[in-house]
Amino acid sequence: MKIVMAIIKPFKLEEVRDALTAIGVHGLTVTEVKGYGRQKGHTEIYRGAEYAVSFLPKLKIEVAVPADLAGKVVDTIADTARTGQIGDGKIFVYSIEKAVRIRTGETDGDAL
Amino acid sequence: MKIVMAIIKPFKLEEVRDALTAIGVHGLTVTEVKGYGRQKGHTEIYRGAEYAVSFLPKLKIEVAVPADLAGKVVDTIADTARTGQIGDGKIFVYSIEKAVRIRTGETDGDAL
Amino acid sequence: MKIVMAIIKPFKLEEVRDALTAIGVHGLTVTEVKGYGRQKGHTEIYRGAEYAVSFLPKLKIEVAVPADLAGKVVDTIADTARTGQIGDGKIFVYSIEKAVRIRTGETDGDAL
Amino acid sequence: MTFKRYAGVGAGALALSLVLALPALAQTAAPEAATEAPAAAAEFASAKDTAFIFNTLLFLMGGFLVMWMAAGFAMLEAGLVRTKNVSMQCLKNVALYSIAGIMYLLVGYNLMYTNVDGGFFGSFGVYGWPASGTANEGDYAVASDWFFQMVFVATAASIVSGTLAERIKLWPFLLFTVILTGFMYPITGSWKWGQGWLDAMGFSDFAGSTIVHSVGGWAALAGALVLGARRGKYGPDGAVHPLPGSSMPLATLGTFILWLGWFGFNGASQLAMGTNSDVSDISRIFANTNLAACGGVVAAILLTQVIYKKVDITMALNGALAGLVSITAEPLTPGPVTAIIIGAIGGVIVVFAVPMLDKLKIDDVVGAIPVHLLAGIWGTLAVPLTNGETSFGTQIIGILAYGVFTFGVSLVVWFILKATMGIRVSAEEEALGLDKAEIGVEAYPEFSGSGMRS
Amino acid sequence: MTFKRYAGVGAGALALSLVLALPALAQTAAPEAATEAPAAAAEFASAKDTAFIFNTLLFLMGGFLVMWMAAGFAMLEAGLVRTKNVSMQCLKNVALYSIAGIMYLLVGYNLMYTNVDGGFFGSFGVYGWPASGTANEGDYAVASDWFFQMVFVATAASIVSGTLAERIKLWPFLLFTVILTGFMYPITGSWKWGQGWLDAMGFSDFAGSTIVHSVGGWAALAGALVLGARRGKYGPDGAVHPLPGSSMPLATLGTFILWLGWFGFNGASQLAMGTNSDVSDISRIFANTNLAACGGVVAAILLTQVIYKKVDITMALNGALAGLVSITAEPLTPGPVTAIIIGAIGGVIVVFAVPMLDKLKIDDVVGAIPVHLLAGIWGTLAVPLTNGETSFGTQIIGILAYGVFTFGVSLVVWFILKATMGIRVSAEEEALGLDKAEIGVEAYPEFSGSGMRS
Amino acid sequence: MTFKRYAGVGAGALALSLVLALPALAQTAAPEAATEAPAAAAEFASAKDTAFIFNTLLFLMGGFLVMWMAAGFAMLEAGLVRTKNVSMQCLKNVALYSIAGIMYLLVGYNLMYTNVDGGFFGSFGVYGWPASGTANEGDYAVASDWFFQMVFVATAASIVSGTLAERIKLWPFLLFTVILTGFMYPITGSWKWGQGWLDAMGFSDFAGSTIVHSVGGWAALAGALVLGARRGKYGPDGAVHPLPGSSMPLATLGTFILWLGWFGFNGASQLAMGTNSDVSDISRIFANTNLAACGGVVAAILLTQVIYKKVDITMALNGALAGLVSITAEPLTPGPVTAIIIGAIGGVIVVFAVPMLDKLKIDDVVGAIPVHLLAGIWGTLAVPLTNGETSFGTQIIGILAYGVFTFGVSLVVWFILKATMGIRVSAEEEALGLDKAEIGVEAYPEFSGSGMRS
Ligand SMILES: Nc1ncnc2c1ncn2[C@@H]1O[C@H](COP(=O)(O)OP(=O)(O)O)[C@@H](O)[C@H]1O
Ligand SMILES: Nc1ncnc2c1ncn2[C@@H]1O[C@H](COP(=O)(O)OP(=O)(O)O)[C@@H](O)[C@H]1O
Ligand SMILES: Nc1ncnc2c1ncn2[C@@H]1O[C@H](COP(=O)(O)OP(=O)(O)O)[C@@H](O)[C@H]1O
Repeated sequence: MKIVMAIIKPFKLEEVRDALTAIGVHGLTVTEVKGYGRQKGHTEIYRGAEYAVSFLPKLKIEVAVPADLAGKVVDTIADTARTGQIGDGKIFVYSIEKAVRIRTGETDGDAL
Repeated sequence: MKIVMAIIKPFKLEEVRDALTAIGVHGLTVTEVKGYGRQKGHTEIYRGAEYAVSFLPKLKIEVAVPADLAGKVVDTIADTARTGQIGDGKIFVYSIEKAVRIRTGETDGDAL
Repeated sequence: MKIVMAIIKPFKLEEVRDALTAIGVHGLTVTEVKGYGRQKGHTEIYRGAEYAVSFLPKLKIEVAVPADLAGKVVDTIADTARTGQIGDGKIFVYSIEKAVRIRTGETDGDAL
Repeated sequence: MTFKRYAGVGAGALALSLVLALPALAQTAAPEAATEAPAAAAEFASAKDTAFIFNTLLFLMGGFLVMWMAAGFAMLEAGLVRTKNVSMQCLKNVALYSIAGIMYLLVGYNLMYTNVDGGFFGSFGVYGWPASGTANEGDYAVASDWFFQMVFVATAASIVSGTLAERIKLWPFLLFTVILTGFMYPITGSWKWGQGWLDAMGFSDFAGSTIVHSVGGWAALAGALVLGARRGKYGPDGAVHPLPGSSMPLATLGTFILWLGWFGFNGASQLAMGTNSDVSDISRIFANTNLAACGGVVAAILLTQVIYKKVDITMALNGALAGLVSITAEPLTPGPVTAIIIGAIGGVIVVFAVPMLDKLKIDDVVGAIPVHLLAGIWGTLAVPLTNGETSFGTQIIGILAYGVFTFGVSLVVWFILKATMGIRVSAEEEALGLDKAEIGVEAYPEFSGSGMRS
Repeated sequence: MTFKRYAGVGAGALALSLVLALPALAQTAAPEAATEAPAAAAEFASAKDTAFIFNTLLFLMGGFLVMWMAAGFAMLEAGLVRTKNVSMQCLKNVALYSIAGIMYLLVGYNLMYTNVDGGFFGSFGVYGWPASGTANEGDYAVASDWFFQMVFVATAASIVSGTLAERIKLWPFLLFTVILTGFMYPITGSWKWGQGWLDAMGFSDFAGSTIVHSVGGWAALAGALVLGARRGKYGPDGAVHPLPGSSMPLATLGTFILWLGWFGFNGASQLAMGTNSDVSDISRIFANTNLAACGGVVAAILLTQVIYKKVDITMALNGALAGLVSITAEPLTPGPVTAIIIGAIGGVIVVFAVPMLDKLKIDDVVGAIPVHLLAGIWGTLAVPLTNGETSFGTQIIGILAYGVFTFGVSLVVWFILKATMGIRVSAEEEALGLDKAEIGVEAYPEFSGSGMRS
Repeated sequence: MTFKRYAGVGAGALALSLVLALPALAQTAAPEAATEAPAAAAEFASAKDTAFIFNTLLFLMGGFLVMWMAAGFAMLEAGLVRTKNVSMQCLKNVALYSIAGIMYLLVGYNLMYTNVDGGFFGSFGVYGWPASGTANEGDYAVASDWFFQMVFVATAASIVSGTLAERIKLWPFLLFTVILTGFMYPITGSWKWGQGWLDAMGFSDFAGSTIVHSVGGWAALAGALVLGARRGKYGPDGAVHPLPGSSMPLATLGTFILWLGWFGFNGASQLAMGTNSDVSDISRIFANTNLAACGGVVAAILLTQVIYKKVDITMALNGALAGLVSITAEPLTPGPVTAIIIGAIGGVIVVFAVPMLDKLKIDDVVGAIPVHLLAGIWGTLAVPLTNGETSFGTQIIGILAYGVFTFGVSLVVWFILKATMGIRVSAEEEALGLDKAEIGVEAYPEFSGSGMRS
């Protein structure tokens, strides 16, 4: 099994969720994060003094999927989260060795 | 070493923490997240218009443990976080290659 | 590729970010988390009743880097985030199999 | 000239002939109204008219200041409940103020003030007043008095909402409010302010330490006992788990609003402003009311520093209110230093009573029982210290009478509500928070918080 | 003795000879001022002077209460917009109140009240008043009247800001405010309150259900149509996506502030307090104003419970305001039960009109159109039900006149602003929020929220 | 009839014979009190009594409006400090207001007003007033005057708390408040308002631009210098790192509260309302006070737009307050357009002074020094522009006298406090926030924020 972890722009969440549902992914976990990258933030002025806002609000999505579905999930997220503007975010994939559904105790494939 | 990452219902945190302490796990990191899954959320009405609340508040727990303890940690979390109701959450396990305690520079097993 | 995930004290963020930039890491993602560990929190009094504050605010930094840079990143974070006081945090390293830059579709090394 | 806005309406009588609907409900001006104008044209101001205007103005100003206390309770309680129950607490406060106004018109006022004659309650019936455009007999305008009395009953109801927060269902709470504001408060109010039996005995309670604040406190205490504590507040081993309030600035704002409103509460309870003596008394009341609150704050700050080694802001805020409640039974006769001391003792009561209630596992979310019930009793007991026309014996009888009746009837009403419709939300709903579970609108919907404390 | 602070200045006239700058702008006291003192030394108070003081005091008290409504609108709107637009909403409210004050001095007051004479507008010119230290002719102090009228125009402008929130640019909004407060409101205000043509016809609007509230509502409606809805509010398929407000306690606070201010709004619109009859009428107005608001709240609560099975706190708050707007056209002649009913109908209007506007895809962020425009129309129509000197025909003519003029002129102004400088922020700026995009100061900078709802 | 509440007490004297405790502290009514009643029964109102009531009412209304400013400072400062220091800021404001009230009774009032006689301070001694039920000699009720003067001293103390926020320890701050409100403010206050030497010289400061606001500002400036800047505010290279305030809506609310309170601050400083001339002057003051604030807002908005290309809401809010402070020294003699200009210059001062202070590394968290000290100086200097009875020379002498004394004594007091108990929290405590470190109650405990800005 894999976890696909994606950093996306916040307003893309609904679209990504819908697209994932459409390809059969019915669960995911979202975290509010701050991102720092090429998209350089901006300078603000507060009471006459400038300051740099370098961390921008992003959302992190984590989706656990069977290994064979991972590629499709990556592509789906990449396609729907893309605006073409700097700061669109990243997708990372890594392996997990075990998955458990707490409610039932089911494991691995059945747990997702 | 492994990281056991669990998505649980928020009000189960104290119980899980106590149970983990009881089996000798003395550190963990918690993140407030939103979950989407089989537990379908609910529809709300605001000023006469319905809307679906599909993301529900959950907590993500991350515990780094020596590989041999991982199974016990998974079982402990699964047992204490279970309510039997839909939405109890998931547990995922993956390997880490390195761990460092920042304060001392100790690594791996000693760092946990 | 690796992800270096570090739990640090919040006020160390800027310093760590600057140090990473200095060694050529130009992107990272930060999450506000709560930590539980050896640093035991403190007891507070509210309206005459004591209670333990056992979860302390920390920041989680995630940096995806090419495998060969991971060691340097770990060292850099460890050095700059260290205060020597209990609660400085941990660094964990794990492998990722794939990385995608959403904006361009570039993958792996190019995506970071 | 805006003054002419009303040129067509004139200073004379409004000859109201209702053309369409609701004719029975509108009011017809008495023809005598027109005779008012000449008086105003006299060279010198009539002493009676001038005093009438001053007295009425006092009720109107006092009334809007006490009305403002509704906002104070709303903010104080919003600040002291957890985030997940803040919308509900706001809603309850808006609703209870509205219900109090309507019930006090439909039932309460007459029950409290009409034909009590030394007895135990007045008459039933909707209250009303002479039609527009007419002058009023007596020493003040009838409607201004109603307005001023009405805002007091709302205060009593606000007290209950604070104690029972975070676990009571909306509708049984509102039903209790109907009963409290329409019947219970007016009945006991009549005993003293409506010239009932306690007034005849010489019981003294200037602006309502007992009649308003303790009454609210007794009703709240009965509710807290029937309802039980919030889940998680008390551990099995007697441990107390604080559930800190969501917003200290809102709690602070609420306290300042209440403090401001209290100048109306106590000051306008002088009930007259048309003489040097009356307005001088009102001035004394303003100063004493303020000083008692100062005393309560300073006492709470010093005491929490000494006992806990840290000043507790919620205790300081409660201390201000306890000081205010303490001076309310007699804000006029104490000298200013005495006023500080009376208020300070109120602050001391709060600091000790809050943990004491927790030991008894009585879960009072905002501290309303120490502030309103206990400081109210203290204030009422303290009257004879400075007011020679009163006696401790009578004061104690009064305190007991209000306590027995209000606590007893409240217990019965809460039990009936519990047995019939249920008064408490389910464990799940309580965990989720009343905002989501009961009314579906979160207080801060973009605040992602699981409510986990740092 | 603080009284002596002014020993050097005296009770007499201030012989102002401006030594340095700005001499033309300062004012010189008329010598007659000195003649006032003897009157005060008479044994008995002069009826004229006493009434003068009471009338002026009414304007001052009413004025500061209505001024306070500016804070109410700011808090209500801050609570009902999303977090990312809260700073902007606060800024707009501070700015519009300030602009209204200046414009009403420079242009508005004279346009509304001087030389209207049954016509369509008054004169142009900066307003002013006799210099300091002088007594005033007439029945009240000139400056107190200006102050009282000024706060009304600010109210009208506040209404617009709520509807257009979260997407309009700052500067075109402020420009519209200049035009509304300097020209549009004063022109239409003159028709009735300046003794223009509608006053001559017998149109009646006691404190401004139409003249203030509907005018604000019409201007807001025109703006909403030209500006369009917030992105994401309406789905392509007719779906409505609620965008819940950021803070229910702030919205509640704002509502209570407005409620309090309304006692000044309606009460002081009696315009005189110097007789028994006048102050008795003010008392009736206070009671009726309060009861109408109570009616609006209770109606909204009951109705949302019945229709949606959950009480909607934002509707309850809107219900209070709709009740207040409804009684504003005639707060004096209804009896108290009628006042409750008039207000309750206002509450009903809100509950039905809010989703109706959504069906029409008119995006009114805070519900200002149902509350101020529709309840304002209802209140104006309801006047003849209890006030026999008015007729439905004339009321309808008035409502139409205000609607046609204000909606029409507003449409034109909004279109011109749109065509010239643009009135709407870009899609990106809207997504980012006006706080970051337009003014660069977030409302809660430490709140990390992406604005994702739970 | 609620009027009868007091039937047993009567209109006559309260024959107070204290039965139990505290007898020395209570007050006995003079028998002459009973003679008041007949006067009220006269056919015509006595001119003296009527003026007495109006004057006293002015103090009471002005007093409660200025008291409300305590809430304004609390909210403004809570909004402009970071989240981790919000509880502490609320606590400090509640505490300082309470301390001010008590100190001004125990020491301050007599030191400021009794036996100053052209000198440098008055007498020592607890203040008091005639017992309840008695009429007062003179032109107003003694206690109303005390109440009105007391709220002014609290204002001065509030100013200090804003500047020194986020790093000063609680107890040394409260000790400084004791000294400021009990001694420093009353001593300098006596120079002018107590008829001391500056009054004799002809110095003029109507409501306290210098006497209240600059005094608070000087004390704050001294504190800021001794205390040093917040860690992280100034980089080693002269860089300024803004530390944005936690809540713009609270800051906005605080500003509106202060604005409202200012009508009492300036209006009631007329000190009399019993004649046409006085109430007309109060009306001018209300209008001018409002217009100056409007001018300050508009100036700050225009200027920040021009300089920074973005409007800064915190500057707009500071601009309103600077406008208000500017007009406070002379709110009566300027014409309305002049009032706008005076206020606008206040707004300009803020926009330039805030970054200037940052360049000097004087860390003034809420902008109190530009708003209260600098605009206060400007306002005091501007008096001779419209008030021909004053001179620039005397105004400058007054400004310098207040500055030298208050800044000098404050420096000494701050140094002593620093040397003895220490005034600044440790670096760790500052990083953690005073809420957790000093008082153990977070402002928003469920807000998980690490305080990281987006
Ligand atoms: N090396 C990295 N490790 C972890 N997260 C990263 C890394 N680089 C970028 N990110 C995340 O991706 C977001 C977008 O990256 P950025 O470089 O700004 O734009 P783009 O993805 O378009 O190249 C960042 O805000 C950050 O959250
Ligand atoms: N595939 C997944 N990847 C990541 N997180 C998931 C996944 N499926 C579920 N979750 C998380 O687990 C939570 C509970 O899942 P849900 O399907 O609602 O109930 P249950 O675990 O009882 O089957 C979700 O709210 C979400 O946070
Ligand atoms: N086993 C663990 N798994 C995950 N996170 C941990 C673990 N142990 C500690 N942490 C995180 O590291 C932080 C610091 O740990 P702590 O034991 O308090 O101090 P130190 O790192 O100095 O030994 C904790 O607050 C927690 O967030």
